[in-house]
Amino acid sequence: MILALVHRLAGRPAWIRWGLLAAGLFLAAVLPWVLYPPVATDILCWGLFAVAFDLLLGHAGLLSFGHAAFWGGSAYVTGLIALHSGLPFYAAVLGGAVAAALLALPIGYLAVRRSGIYFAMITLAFAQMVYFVANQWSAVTGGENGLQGIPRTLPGADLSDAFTFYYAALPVVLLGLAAAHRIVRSPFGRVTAAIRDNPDRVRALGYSADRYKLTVFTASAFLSGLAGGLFAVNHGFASLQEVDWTTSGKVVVMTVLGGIGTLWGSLVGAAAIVRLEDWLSTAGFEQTDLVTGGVFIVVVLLFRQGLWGTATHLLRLRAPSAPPEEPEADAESPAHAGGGGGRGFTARAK
Amino acid sequence: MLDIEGMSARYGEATALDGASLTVGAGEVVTLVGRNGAGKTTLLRCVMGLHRPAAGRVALEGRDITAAPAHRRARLGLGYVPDDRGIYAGLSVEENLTLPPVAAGSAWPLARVYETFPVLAARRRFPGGRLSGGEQQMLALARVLRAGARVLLCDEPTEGLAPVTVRQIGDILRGAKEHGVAVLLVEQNLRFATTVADRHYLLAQGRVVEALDNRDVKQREDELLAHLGL
Amino acid sequence: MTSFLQQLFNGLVSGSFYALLALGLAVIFGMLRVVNFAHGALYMLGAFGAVVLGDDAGLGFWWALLLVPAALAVAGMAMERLLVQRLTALDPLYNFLLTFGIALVCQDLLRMKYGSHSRPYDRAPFGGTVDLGLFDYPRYQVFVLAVSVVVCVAVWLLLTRTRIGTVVRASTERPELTRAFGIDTRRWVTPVFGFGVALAGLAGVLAAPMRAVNSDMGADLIITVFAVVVIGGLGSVFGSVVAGFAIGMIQALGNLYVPVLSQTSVYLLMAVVLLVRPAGLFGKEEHA
Amino acid sequence: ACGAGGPGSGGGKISGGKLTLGVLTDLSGVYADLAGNGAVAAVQMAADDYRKKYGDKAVTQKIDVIKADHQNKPEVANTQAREMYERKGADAIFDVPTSSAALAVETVAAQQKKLYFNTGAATTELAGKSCNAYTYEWAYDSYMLAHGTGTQVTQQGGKNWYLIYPDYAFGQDMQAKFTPAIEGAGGRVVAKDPTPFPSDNYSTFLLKAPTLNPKPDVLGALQAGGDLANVVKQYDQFKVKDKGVKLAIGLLFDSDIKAIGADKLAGTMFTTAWFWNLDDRSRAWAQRFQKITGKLPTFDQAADYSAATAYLEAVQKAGTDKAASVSKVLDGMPLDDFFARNATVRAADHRVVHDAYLAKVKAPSEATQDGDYTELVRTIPAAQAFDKPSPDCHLG
Amino acid sequence: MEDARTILATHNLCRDFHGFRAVNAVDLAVEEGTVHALVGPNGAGKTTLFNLLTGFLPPTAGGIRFAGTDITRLPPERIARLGVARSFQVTSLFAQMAVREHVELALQARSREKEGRRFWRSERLMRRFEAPAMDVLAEVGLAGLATRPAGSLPYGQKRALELALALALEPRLLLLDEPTAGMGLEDVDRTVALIARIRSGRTVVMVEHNMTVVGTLADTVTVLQRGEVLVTGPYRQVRQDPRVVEAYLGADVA
Ligand SMILES: Nc1ncnc2c1ncn2[C@@H]1O[C@H](COP(=O)(O)OP(=O)(O)OP(=O)(O)O)[C@@H](O)[C@H]1O
Ligand SMILES: Nc1ncnc2c1ncn2[C@@H]1O[C@H](COP(=O)(O)OP(=O)(O)OP(=O)(O)O)[C@@H](O)[C@H]1O
Ligand SMILES: CC(C)C[C@H](N)C(=O)O
Ligand SMILES: [Mg+2]
Ligand SMILES: [Mg+2]
Repeated sequence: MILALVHRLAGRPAWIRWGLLAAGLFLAAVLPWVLYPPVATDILCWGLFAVAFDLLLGHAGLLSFGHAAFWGGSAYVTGLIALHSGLPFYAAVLGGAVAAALLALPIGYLAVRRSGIYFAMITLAFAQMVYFVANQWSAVTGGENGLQGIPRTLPGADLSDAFTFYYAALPVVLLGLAAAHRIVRSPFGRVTAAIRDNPDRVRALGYSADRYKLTVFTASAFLSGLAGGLFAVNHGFASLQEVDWTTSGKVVVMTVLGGIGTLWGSLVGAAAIVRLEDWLSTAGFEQTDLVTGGVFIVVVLLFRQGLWGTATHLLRLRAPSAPPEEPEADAESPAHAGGGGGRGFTARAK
Repeated sequence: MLDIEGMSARYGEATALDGASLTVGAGEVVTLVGRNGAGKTTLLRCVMGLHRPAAGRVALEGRDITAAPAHRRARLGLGYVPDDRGIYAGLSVEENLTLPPVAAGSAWPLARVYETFPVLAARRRFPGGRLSGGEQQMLALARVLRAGARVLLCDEPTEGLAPVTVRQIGDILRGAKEHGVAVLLVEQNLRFATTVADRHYLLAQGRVVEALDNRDVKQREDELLAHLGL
Repeated sequence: MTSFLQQLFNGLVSGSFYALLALGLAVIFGMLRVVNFAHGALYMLGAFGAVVLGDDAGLGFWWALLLVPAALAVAGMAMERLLVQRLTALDPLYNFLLTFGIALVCQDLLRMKYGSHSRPYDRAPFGGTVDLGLFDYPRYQVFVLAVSVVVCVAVWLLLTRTRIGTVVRASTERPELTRAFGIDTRRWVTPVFGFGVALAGLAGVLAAPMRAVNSDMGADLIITVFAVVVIGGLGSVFGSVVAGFAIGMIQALGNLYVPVLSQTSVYLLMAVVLLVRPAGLFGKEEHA
Repeated sequence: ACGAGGPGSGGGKISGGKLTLGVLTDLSGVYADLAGNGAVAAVQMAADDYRKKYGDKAVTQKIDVIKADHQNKPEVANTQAREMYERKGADAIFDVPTSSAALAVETVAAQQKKLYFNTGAATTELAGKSCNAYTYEWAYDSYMLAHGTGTQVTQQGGKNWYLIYPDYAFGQDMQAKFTPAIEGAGGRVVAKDPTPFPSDNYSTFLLKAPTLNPKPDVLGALQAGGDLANVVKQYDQFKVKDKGVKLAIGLLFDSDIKAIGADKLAGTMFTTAWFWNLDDRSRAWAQRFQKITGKLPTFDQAADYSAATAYLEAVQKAGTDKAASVSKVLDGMPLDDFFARNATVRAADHRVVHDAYLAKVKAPSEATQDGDYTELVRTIPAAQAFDKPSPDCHLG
Repeated sequence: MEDARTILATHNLCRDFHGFRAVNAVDLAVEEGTVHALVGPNGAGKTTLFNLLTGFLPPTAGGIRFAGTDITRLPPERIARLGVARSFQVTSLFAQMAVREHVELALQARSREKEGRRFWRSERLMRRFEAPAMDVLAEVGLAGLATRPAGSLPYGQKRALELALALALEPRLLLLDEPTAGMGLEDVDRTVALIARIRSGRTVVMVEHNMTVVGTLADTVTVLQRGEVLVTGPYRQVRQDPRVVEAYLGADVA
């Protein structure tokens, strides 16, 4: 899965790719040693969420402003399953992700017919509805108070320690990331990338663009659901914040910061934001919005390629003699959106 | 009227124009011919102030405008028909027509525009983006006529037009010429070019390789076609 | 019956704010293709401006009504010149994100300086009620409605009866080409942005005497106003204003008859409208 | 002191050799003025006073006061509470001025087996259905507010009520307490409407109020913070008072009065757990507080001082900071400080019962100084002020 | 009109835009294996007719049959899968995608569209299309540019790629909207030769303003005017028709 790092840096000598893969896995393995474990787990959750989101924004060109509905919807369903069934938390999280995918079907069915700013607005509207349902249906969701005390059940293991839980959560996230990578690097991913650039053209080739968009939307919702469910279990808690539009905004920030369309950049963006927030709050700095907003402005104005894009750009400059063994890599759009200059996302406002 | 001297232009590291020089006199139609990618469009964009040349100068009626911003050049009497037609999809046909402020005495009144292009009159309230390809082409030309210009820069104004309409455009350009307007015309259609133009410049790899008058062109037609095709 | 009419009137008054804000958003979107996420924050700054002018400079409501929108217009123009303009050539979503960031920063800066508690504003120009025939209504609220209607009509006339609208739309669709037609685009676009921002400020000043003035007042409102603009048709000035008043009335009636739906109704309506008329009630579907 | 900070890990009986008091509060949101940094200052004062009082005899001289912002969001509170207990080694958490956040902290406290003293949140659930052995309820609750204001105003002739409450946990809870209180006092709730939360437009309800049949005598506004300011502003503009409908407010802090303007509220009745101008003892503490923070204290901040002091005294007595031992000292302990009068820490549900006050907003002309808003109408004795222990509460 | 050799037929086909009739009662019959040119003044409705035939616009009235199937209201992708491919008048490519990948995408669509939906498979699956894609590119003269992003191609080559995409679908019916517009002479000649080569075994309908091209390629010409069919017939006959001369060709083009 992190093999994808590899493809992302296509044109690098093989040892660099394997080195990066190894570095990534190593980092994932030692993260809770260097960071406060619950924060490390948060990075995993938000990272997967941001990757799922970038799958939609960067690779299908659809800016959803309502992804909180899937993250939060799954958080609630996961919480309810865990609270009431006593099943292992893996089952609860899976249940939550499936619920998110099911929720995505009707929403996606209606939303994918439009694109650009309209798509953003429709998804925002549906997410707001999910929010109000969660708020008003307090008998089930706990309303304002949220779902409290979600257990981390896993027969034969004591997960009460955040450190242990990190390693229990890690495989789920790695699987999710692998899935995202596979989707992007599949024949399907080629088609969605083409749809992003020019949907009518793709239809004229005989692909039903809407069905592809719906599939990628649902897949993105499923992965967001995995992330949201894990997050709920990690915190023992599911609240309205999870379905709030600011959560949708936050995942956008992460992806933009990481670099739209870079997939793994989202992971970096998520880690940076979670880390920054944690740092600010432990330092007692109260103006987190000021910082987030500032980061946003600076990134959008000056580093539209995001962290990942800028990094790969620099790397590329430093290794001028890229072996031309993989010729198509340079031209391939999804993989290189971040690396290839200051290109924006192609979601167009109609 | 229009003097271009030693114009060079680049896109990144690729050279598109390499020291091209030419002049267009008042009441003269001059065409610029050359293969795809020869730099014709780039030359017009440099003259219009839409692309910053790497070297060279442009003068309008003897006055150096090399440093002037595009809108100043327009006000001084340069009219432009871009190769992609430059239709505002969001504006209605009439808004498209009336957008450029009148710049010269040769401006056509709106009524005359509609008389000449009845198709546009019928669609005056339609968004420009809804017009057919050819209608857009007509609109682009009609627009500069409405604003009036002392020097017309036309980038392939007959592309995609029906033969009748191409002829009509020939008439229009000849009419403009009679009013003393200088026309710099980029054209792929050599036959059409000879029906309207007085002189021709052959552009290749960003350089003017030959300057010809109409008689030359007719005599050497086959040779030129071969050259253009090469 | 009276209570029903009263409700409708209530709706019109709250719709006045939706309409003014939606108008500003529509002007900015319609002309510049920028969905201004900071619009709510600017509205909030307008209200705060009135409070601060009152408390620190002792200036009354009428001064605020004059000075605050003017000051915000200047700020808006600076914002356009320094930030927004750099992104206009790119995908419009970038400006959406930029203004989102600006909104966060504005709110937090204000919170830093003034805290997040509501600030009292007691310089309302007139109190008391007027007899509207069937019922009495606060004079100030009637004034707000009147101002809103007048401003909306005036702006609409300005944009449809003059060249401004055409020129600015052209300038944003193809800035470079528009310059080639002899129009100095920056001289037009920047003031229009400033004007849209001033409308938000105007709404803010009008809100100060009747609503709680605090740093969150805009954030709460902006999402609803987005929905209003989408329902009316993104970029359709007429549609935004009509939808603003209509949503105000629908919500007022909703409050009374189906409180459960009072908050969802806007979004439900928006979803339905988008399905039936994807470009909004009065929007033109644009060419792809 | 990261990770398990259990007894013995720091050598003495005090874990890590020091006490850490966490103040989890709203540092940036709408309740920042009524709690916020003032709450932190109050807890710090308690720590300083304790050190001074016991000198060398203190179990430890090292007392850290740390703070964090929960932004009034339960999920932030949940994270921050965990962080405080686990990462920063807090022995007890104070304040938390939002019900949903407080419930979240309560859950974490039980998981971490550390103490939590709530002063800011109104819900009775904290000492009811959700109660646990680690959580104490120090200042007030919705029952107290309802039975003060609701009962008293009804008995004074405001028989018919129209209640409007914000449609979320706090408002619903308040509504659920006010209705029986009013009816118990012989009054009647003519109508009640949930209002959207948050909202800036209450005209619907204000216009409706005088037209109800029978016409209500009292409009019971159960909103808080910015919403409350909106209600009062518009109540004033719509001249609802002139139409014979008086205003009663469910929960009113000094900071609200300041935000709305005392003139708009003059004469309004409300119930409070304490106010600074109550008597000399209170004034003396308030002046010290003002010297430190530049502001006069709210009842929430006073309660924080009271709770922190009681906690430190209990640690001193127990000789350890182990939650169970401290709790044993606290349970059933009688209290009488400037805040908590005639008070007991009820062992059955960890509710602190104390005198409460029915009060009235002074007209600005009657005020003796800035910030003097409140006039005492009647003291509600501790026994009446709070409900009996809830049958739903089982301290585990 | 319709007989066994008719592969595409429209019946009373109409399309309105806000009260403006762009296509009016068009009855068109295209014979299998022929090149059928569609000409007419600008705005006559040619592109609109293409959009109707390929499902990009629903007709206001009338019907369309392709190879015996009613395709009147099918979505574009279904029509494409029945064997109808089109090129666009305005060049319509994927700017960041390599030239060869364009063709691979089309090849996949033709062979097993369902495969494209398998998001769990590796894209290595697409390697199979590499060689056939290169063959198609060679045919249109783009083999040397296989790895260039389409956005960086000069105009003429973009048009060639448009054509390659349509070809890769191996359609029974090929709809070409102004395939030579904006091309230099050399490219025009090459394109004409190309179309002449590929026409065997399939049917081509093309819109074209270049009469030389029409004359070289077309078996049948239909002239549209204001949305209606003015005349249909062999090129030689049509170009002499006085109505056509007046409406389209202009008086002295002889
Ligand atoms: N935006 C651009 N970026 C990079 N290169 C460009 C750009 N525009 C043009 N070029 C290159 O510059 C050269 C000259 O292009 P130009 O458009 O001026 O040619 P032209 O003669 O107008 O061709 P055509 O007949 O196709 O219109 C070409 O090689 C072209 O590929
Ligand atoms: N989506 C649309 N909305 C409104 N009018 C349209 C639309 N599409 C086309 N039209 C109108 O229908 C008429 C036919 O357009 P069409 O594009 O079919 O012409 P055409 O024959 O292809 O012309 P050209 O040779 O110039 O490409 C035109 O007048 C055009 O303005
Ligand atoms: C006004 C606040 C201090 C009360 C808070 N809203 C609660 O839920 O308890
Ligand atoms: Mg060109
Ligand atoms: Mg056409």
